Amino acid sequence: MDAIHDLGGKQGFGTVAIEPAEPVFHEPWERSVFVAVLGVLRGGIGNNSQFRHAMERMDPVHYLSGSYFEKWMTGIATLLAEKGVVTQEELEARAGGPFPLAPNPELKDVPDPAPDGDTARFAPGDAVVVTKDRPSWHTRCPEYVRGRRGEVVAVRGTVAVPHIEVHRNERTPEQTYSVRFEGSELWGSAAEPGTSTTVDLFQSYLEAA
Amino acid sequence: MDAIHDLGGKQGFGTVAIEPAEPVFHEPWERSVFVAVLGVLRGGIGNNSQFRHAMERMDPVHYLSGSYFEKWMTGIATLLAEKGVVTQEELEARAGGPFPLAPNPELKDVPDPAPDGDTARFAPGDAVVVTKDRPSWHTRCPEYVRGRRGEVVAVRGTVAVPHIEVHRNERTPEQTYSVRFEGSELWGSAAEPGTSTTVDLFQSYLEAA
Amino acid sequence: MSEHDGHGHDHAGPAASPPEQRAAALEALLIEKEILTEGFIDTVVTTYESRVGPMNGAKVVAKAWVDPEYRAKLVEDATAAAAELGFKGPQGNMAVVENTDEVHNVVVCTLCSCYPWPVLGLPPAWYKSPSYRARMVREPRALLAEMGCHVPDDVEIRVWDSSADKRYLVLPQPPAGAEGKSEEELAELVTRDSMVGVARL
Amino acid sequence: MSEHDGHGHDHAGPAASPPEQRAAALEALLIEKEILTEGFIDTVVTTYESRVGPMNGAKVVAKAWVDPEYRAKLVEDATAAAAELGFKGPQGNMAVVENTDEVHNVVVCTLCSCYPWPVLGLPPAWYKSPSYRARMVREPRALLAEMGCHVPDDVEIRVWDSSADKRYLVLPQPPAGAEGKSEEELAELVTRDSMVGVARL
Repeated sequence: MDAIHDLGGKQGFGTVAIEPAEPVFHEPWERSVFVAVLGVLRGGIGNNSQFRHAMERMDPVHYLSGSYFEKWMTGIATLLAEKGVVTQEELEARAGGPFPLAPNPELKDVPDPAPDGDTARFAPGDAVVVTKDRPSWHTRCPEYVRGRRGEVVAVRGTVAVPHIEVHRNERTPEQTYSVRFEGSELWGSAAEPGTSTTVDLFQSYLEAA
Repeated sequence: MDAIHDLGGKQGFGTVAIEPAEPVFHEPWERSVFVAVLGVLRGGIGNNSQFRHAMERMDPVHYLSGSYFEKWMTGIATLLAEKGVVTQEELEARAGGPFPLAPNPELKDVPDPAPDGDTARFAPGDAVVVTKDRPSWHTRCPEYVRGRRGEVVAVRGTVAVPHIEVHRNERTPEQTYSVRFEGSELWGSAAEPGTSTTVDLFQSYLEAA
Repeated sequence: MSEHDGHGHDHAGPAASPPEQRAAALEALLIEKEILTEGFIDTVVTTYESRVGPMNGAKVVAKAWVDPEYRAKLVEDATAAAAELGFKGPQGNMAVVENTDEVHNVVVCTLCSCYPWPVLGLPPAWYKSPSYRARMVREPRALLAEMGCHVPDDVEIRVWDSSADKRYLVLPQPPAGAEGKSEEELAELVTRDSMVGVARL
Repeated sequence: MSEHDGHGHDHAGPAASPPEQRAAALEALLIEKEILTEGFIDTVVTTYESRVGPMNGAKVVAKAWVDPEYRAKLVEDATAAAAELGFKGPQGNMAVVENTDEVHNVVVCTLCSCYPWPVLGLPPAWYKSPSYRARMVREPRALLAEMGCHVPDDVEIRVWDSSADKRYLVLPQPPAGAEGKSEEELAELVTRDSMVGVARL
């Protein structure tokens, strides 16, 4: 999904604000949200990919202006409502006011997992190109590497394919790789010299270069 | 610049709200802003590309949450302040409160115009690929076509190169083209059948395919 | 703003005084500095509130429907053809794209909100919304249907993203029952939305 | 919200009651539905407020500095090597990347905020900010310098975007004056920022 969460390389966000001696939680409500997320995911009501995808579907202004725990709260409540554990009405009645959730647009044609995904097709040193695909469904392939050429630097083992985990609630293992991209390949003439970014990508995001 | 304004293909924005029988201006202040922009640009204080670039540099939340005329007001005031015509202090004193302007990050290595830009290198029917470059400076090349293959469908004549107009305040003519991209080339498996997008691109954004 | 403001917002955008106060400040300073004059303000307001708008484009379209020679000129050089009817000005380097039985055209500006002012006036809010700008290039068929414009599956959709200097006007197909009507009567049938490509007549 | 609300905002995000009220509602409903228990709440809070944090990663790093065999194991299988010291749990499929005289490593998660919880605890707000996530991949040298971490021009910067299941820990180089210090003394010198890669010791 090409949503607002895909921030790599975007400009205009200004300086990174740093808070010295920051506590783990700034407010008691952040602690409650953290515990709620861990409890819900441990309970098997939804999986971590579905939780992530719920946050990605948030209204873009809500996503960008909300803190990390604001996003977590919205994401986990969305997941609970979609799984039928709570209703938005229950949440709002208890909260005494609006409790915004992420919308859930209908998706067509979510593809099957690639065959033989658990068999590694690439090895360190291999040149690969990332698919140019821009899926409307959940993906962990960031826009800034799509269509770009890199080198496999490590095989990272099998992980459940994210879009299958989200949209079918099934775990299908697929090989993942660390793929290194030179700065110039990603940013062209704007790249800083002597820099690269290594991104962890699923096998089905990659083609031999 | 890969800023928040580059919205083509982004997801999560929901339905398009339509207001029946919409007036040209909803509030008198919108009329004032419109007149101000036309007056400033006519007066040669800045050019249209600089005005656009000022809006692109706005804080992302301000950009997304602000209406069209909010962006125009911020953009033209930013341009006036950067040209030394007014100061932010003057604006805020008159407004009786904060008057946010767009920040202006330092840019390194803005490239020269391409040589012979006014000589057309492509003709209708030519296959082209858009540069993968992701410039940090002003560009009119949207992210969603970068690195993608299309076909020239029209030669549109010379236009001042946008990044030169913005960053050097000079007008260097360069050929522009309408380039058609099949939906499947842009969005892959998520594309709607029987759709294409034609984008107007400067010659220096294109390579022969 | 820091993350612990207690409202769950670590970045709600910059503080701003009400837009009417900021706009008044801007206008007053520009008048003082003689960048704006009362005469210029009146001309601009009259022009864009009364003289330019979709009624101009409708005249262009109706003439193209009844006059094959004008239609050919319009397709060849829309800027000159519109100027013949008196329609020219800023954002007026124009091109016309023709709808046919096989092709439906629709216009967007993903990077800002470019629009052919001399023939359509200033764009409506929906044309300038992030949602329209984001979605029209990725899912034109779905978005058009949502906007009430059902393009048959066997009709190709061509989206035009006006990212350089050309501004696009869609030449819609005449509606059923257009035969025998005068140019003036036909102009009454042409809507703004049909000339942007988000409606069919 | 429509464009003519008079505040220049046509889309300010959805209305929301204060986060403390929403969080309390969520927690209460989950307790009622027996998804959360008091015991679980206490365990999680104690774990993440007291037991996991950068002091864990510091022990891993200090041990790797003094014990070449442990270092080799850590580089080969960071998850197992950290578990040897008792550090494991959610977000704990880990890899270590070694800084050298020629290479500086730094970690980011552009798509969300993945972070190696068992060795670093929960991430600080800056790590989760749109600005860090957006900028670290495009301009690592400039952003690191802004954050006070000046990487010499002849040192290569490798950014790691943790977009799948691995969570990355940077193994910093020991600071000047580390020679002869005990493992415990060395652990005191290791900062969180050096293990994310936004500082050098």
